[in-house]
Amino acid sequence: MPRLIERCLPVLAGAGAIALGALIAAALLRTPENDGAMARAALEALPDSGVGNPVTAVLLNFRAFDTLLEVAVLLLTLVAVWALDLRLPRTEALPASPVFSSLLRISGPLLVVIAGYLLWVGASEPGGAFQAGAVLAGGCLLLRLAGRWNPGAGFVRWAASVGLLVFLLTAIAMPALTGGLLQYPHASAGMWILLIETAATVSIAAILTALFVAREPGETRP
Amino acid sequence: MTLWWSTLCVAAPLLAAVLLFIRPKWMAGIALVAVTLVLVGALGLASVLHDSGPQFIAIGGWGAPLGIGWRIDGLTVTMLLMAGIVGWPVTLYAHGYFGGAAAGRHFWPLWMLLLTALCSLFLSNDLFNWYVTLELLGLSAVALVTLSGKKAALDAAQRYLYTGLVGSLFYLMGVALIYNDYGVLDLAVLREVTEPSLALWVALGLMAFGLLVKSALFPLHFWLPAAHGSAPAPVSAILSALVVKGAFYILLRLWFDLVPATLPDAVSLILGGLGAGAIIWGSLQAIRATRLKMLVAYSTVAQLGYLALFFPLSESGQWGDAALTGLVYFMFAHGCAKGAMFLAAGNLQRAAGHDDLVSLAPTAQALPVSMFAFAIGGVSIMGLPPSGGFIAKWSLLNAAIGSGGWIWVAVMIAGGLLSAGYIFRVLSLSFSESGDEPEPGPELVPVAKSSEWASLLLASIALLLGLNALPMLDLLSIGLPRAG
Amino acid sequence: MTWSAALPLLILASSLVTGLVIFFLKEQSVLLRTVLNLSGAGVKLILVGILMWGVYQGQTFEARLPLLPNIELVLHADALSLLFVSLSTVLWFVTTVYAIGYLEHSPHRSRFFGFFSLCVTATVGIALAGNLITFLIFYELLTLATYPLLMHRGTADSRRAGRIYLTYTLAGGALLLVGVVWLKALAGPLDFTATGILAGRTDLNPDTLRWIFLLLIAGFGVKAALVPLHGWLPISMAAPAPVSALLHAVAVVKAGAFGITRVVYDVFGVEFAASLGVLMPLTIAASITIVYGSVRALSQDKLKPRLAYSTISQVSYIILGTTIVGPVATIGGIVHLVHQGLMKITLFFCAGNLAETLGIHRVSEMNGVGRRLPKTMAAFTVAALGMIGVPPVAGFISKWYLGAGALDANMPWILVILAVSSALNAAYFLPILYRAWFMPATGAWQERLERGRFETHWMLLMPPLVTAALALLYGLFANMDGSPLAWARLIAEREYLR
Amino acid sequence: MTVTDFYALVGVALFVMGLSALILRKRDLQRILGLNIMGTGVFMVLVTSALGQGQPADPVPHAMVLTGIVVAVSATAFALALSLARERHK
Repeated sequence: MPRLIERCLPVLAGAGAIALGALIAAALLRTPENDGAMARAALEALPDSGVGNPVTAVLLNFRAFDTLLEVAVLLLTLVAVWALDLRLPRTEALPASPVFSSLLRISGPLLVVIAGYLLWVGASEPGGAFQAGAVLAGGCLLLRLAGRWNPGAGFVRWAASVGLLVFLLTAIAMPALTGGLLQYPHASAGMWILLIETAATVSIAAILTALFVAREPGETRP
Repeated sequence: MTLWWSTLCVAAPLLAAVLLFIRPKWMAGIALVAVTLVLVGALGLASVLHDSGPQFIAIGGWGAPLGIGWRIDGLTVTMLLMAGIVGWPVTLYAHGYFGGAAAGRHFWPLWMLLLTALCSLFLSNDLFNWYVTLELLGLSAVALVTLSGKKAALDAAQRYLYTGLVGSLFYLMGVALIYNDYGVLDLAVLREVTEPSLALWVALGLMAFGLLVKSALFPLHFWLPAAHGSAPAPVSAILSALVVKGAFYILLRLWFDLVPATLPDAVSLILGGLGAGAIIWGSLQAIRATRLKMLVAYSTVAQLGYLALFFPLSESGQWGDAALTGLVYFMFAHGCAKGAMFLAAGNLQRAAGHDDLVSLAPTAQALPVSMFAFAIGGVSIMGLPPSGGFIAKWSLLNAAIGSGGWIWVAVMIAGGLLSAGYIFRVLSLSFSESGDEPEPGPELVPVAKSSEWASLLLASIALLLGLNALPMLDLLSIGLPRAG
Repeated sequence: MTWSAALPLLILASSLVTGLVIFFLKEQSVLLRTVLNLSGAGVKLILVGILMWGVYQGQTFEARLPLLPNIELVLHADALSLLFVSLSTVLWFVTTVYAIGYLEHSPHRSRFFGFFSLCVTATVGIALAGNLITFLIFYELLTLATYPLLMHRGTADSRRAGRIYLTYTLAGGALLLVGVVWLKALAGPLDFTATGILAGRTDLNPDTLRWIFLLLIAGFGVKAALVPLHGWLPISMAAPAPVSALLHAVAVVKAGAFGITRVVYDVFGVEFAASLGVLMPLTIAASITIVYGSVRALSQDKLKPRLAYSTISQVSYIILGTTIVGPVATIGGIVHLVHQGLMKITLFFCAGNLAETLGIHRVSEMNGVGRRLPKTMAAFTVAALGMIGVPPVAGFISKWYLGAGALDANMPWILVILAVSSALNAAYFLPILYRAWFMPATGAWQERLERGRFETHWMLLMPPLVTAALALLYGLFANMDGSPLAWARLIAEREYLR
Repeated sequence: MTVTDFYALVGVALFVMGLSALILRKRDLQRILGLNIMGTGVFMVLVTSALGQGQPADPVPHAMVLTGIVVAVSATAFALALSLARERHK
């Protein structure tokens, strides 16, 4: 009997999947798209948002609470991975070759600059904290793999959490300034957003790097 | 004040999480403060609602449709209170349970993040924000399950993770359909604009499926027993008492605000049927269980069935309110009772080093306080007076009988008796032909007094809920949602 | 909170608090526990005394606590509840004394006495319950509180007893719950009233009411051990003697019988119930139970099971009296609530003494035991004669009124039932008395002839003497003010007062 | 059938493909990939709704997708670590 199920499962699953897909597709095609009221609202509010890039405005102003929780998810993942206590072999430094070291000498600073640019441009053009953080993380990994840089536990913890910390403190400081949760003062909205994004960039870079290493720093167990 | 109280509920645990991440040494102290603050915030909100009715908060000052809105009515605050009231003893317990153990270092930030997710889920009223909270909730829950580090726990955690992610993705697909159709995410706005259409039905179907998977309604419960049964005791308590309720809460909100009145009765009947299946099947599995924690976990499967009974009952016109009362009271009472049972079970397991029912009798007699806590929790689970469970059962029965739903009456009665079947299986452990002195048995690992009393405290709350239901019902009735 | 509201609550608290405190006492602190037990029982006794005096003066005592929207926990002292309250309080006091003596040196005493107190709290709550919901709550609490007492010894037998007891009582409780909720959904608040809530409610569908009546009676019938719901009672003999005494005379079976009385008189109203035609079947069931119990008792050689079946039979006298329309029968039924309690608890105390002092468990071992335990057996004799219905012991009064009531309601066949069961009672009690007094002592117990100042531990000896004496007094001075008979008359008048 | 619809349909197709992979495949890696494909499908459907009748494009779906991607990345990282941890116990 189980063998029979084994046989039938693919067929059933396939059929079910196709049926489900057809249903969703039908639902999608049979209905007109929305009238774009949300888009208009977003664009009308854009001037007050403190940034020029509508997506950034949504991420860090209109729906900033989503993003706050999203940063929390990143931090959570790091704790979760550390908790798994994967005893991966230490990533030992790559053999120092002239090519590699010169690559480092050029790319290291370059990556930092690019990250900074992405972060800055995010206010008006596509870009922003996550992209910047990802690039920065690349740089950090290069340095780690080269064995040039092995930050201490305290540093990693602070770097990984500063984004969430700043974001949260900003959020709960705002009611004092404007009387609204996560509601920035009109004049300085852009400044606040930049502050949050900078901190977030650092944390994202730190977390991605730490996820790659997957070993809790300053861990004392054998 | 509303703003401050509600912010407190989310910010306190989140800040605690960050601090505990930066300085693991600070440990429980901060967590306990944070949970207390959540409780304070919830109580503050309760008083605000009492004076000035339901509240709305536009985060970022944008308001619907552009911004995310918090909606704070009786239901919200009741759930927040549940989180705080269950969370407090659990935190106290975990302090004794993990002590300085390495696992504790990770437990505290994870638990605080979970609490954050839960509180923002209860406050939120926005389809996509709910998705983010669901993920935060789900991932932290899975991570907590892995803390015991055993193979079984890891396997259970993986299954839990995959199922949870599939659930969220189904939910998100539903959200995508709705957004594609209406371009709105705020539930209050959607309530006004939606009208029955294929897209809406499919979207609701996808969301409901995803949420039912997450709230483990039979037969989608397959992931639950292993996960709840193999997690560390305080985690099991959190999962059974709070986490499953999170997804169900969203389902409830959708049911009230998004499901059109033209919903065919068949649907609610099917949901009720699944509930009935859960009650019977879960109870039978619990009766057959060989390990204490698995028994309690299957009991959760069964109890979640009662939640689904709400759907057919709420259709029954004038009795709908009684059904909702019963439902919410049930969630609350089950939270306390089941939490207490898991904590007590954890004490036994910790003391004996195992939780095989056959050889647990000496341990049970060595830990009377924990057994007492388990017993009180059990009374509430069985729906016997005096307990919150009894109030809940009374209200649900009232709705069922009033609306002539005799099938549901039969199911509830059967469920009550079956639950007695497995609960007294455990309680009878306290009575064995011990000699003149309680027999020493195998030498037991000492259990922290705080852990024993924490379980009793939580159980007593389940008991106290049964003494006077009016305060909570008054709170619940503020902005009482009605089926669409 | 006014005094009239506080007093019923205090009466509950006096044993509830004691119980909760005792739970957390160390096993060794015997003295403290004993003091607590006795003072708790004593305080309750005094409070009930005050209560009775107050009611006698025409005061009303009522406490109302909100529970759910338009559902209240009501504790109310009316004549009927007072009868049961006073009975359970008095008998609790003596049983406490007995239990302390009986359980010396046995393990888990804190647990035992904790639940013991909870058990009585529940019983008193049942007695004072002012509406069906309150009644139901304490009724279920009683189930929960008696379970640990049954299981106390933890032997295979008692575990089995506990399991079966739960199966019966929880199922019964479930039926009761459905009945109560249903009735609440139909008829609103269910406060007991002397002539019945439903009396004259023509708006309700009689068939529905019949169903509800069936549910309620089935729910109570389990604890009242109404055949065929009696299965748990003989098995529960595995419990320690004081527990059996409490179960049979005061707490469990009485709660069932009392519940039936409440349903018939104060919920439906006896005439209305009769008009629904639901009483006759109950009468018949009671009659069957009476005869069946006695017949089964005959064939028991073990003493306690014989007493158990006797209980099954005797308790149905109460139900019989309840279901016969007419004040005289009512008096008979209600007064038997008290008389049976006194006599049966005496018998169990004595059985306990025999087992404890001489290790006697079977009737066949009792030859000549009267010479070894004269006082105990004297008490036993009085109670046994009372059960048979020999004047002047109280049991005679009950049967007399039952018979007369049956004639009033012209149901002469009831007399036959009474005659038969009395004959059977005699048939299973007299041999015991004969063996005890007139046959030469044989049996293993003679080696255990160590005598103290008393024939056995004084805490085991006093209780049966007291209860036997009461049974005798209530028979002799039945017409005295404040006697159970007087109370029963009062209740009957209120019930039939139109 | 506009190009938007086409994207949407591809999204749905990815969703169900990922789902069936998750059900049918046994190896952790394949299942995790399945989950990611499912996610991608949803994101595509979501992002197509940005091109409603109201031009220009609606930024909100973009933001939602970005958030979704970050969550998906986190979940994937955790899932991979978890399966590694299980390997270690074998």
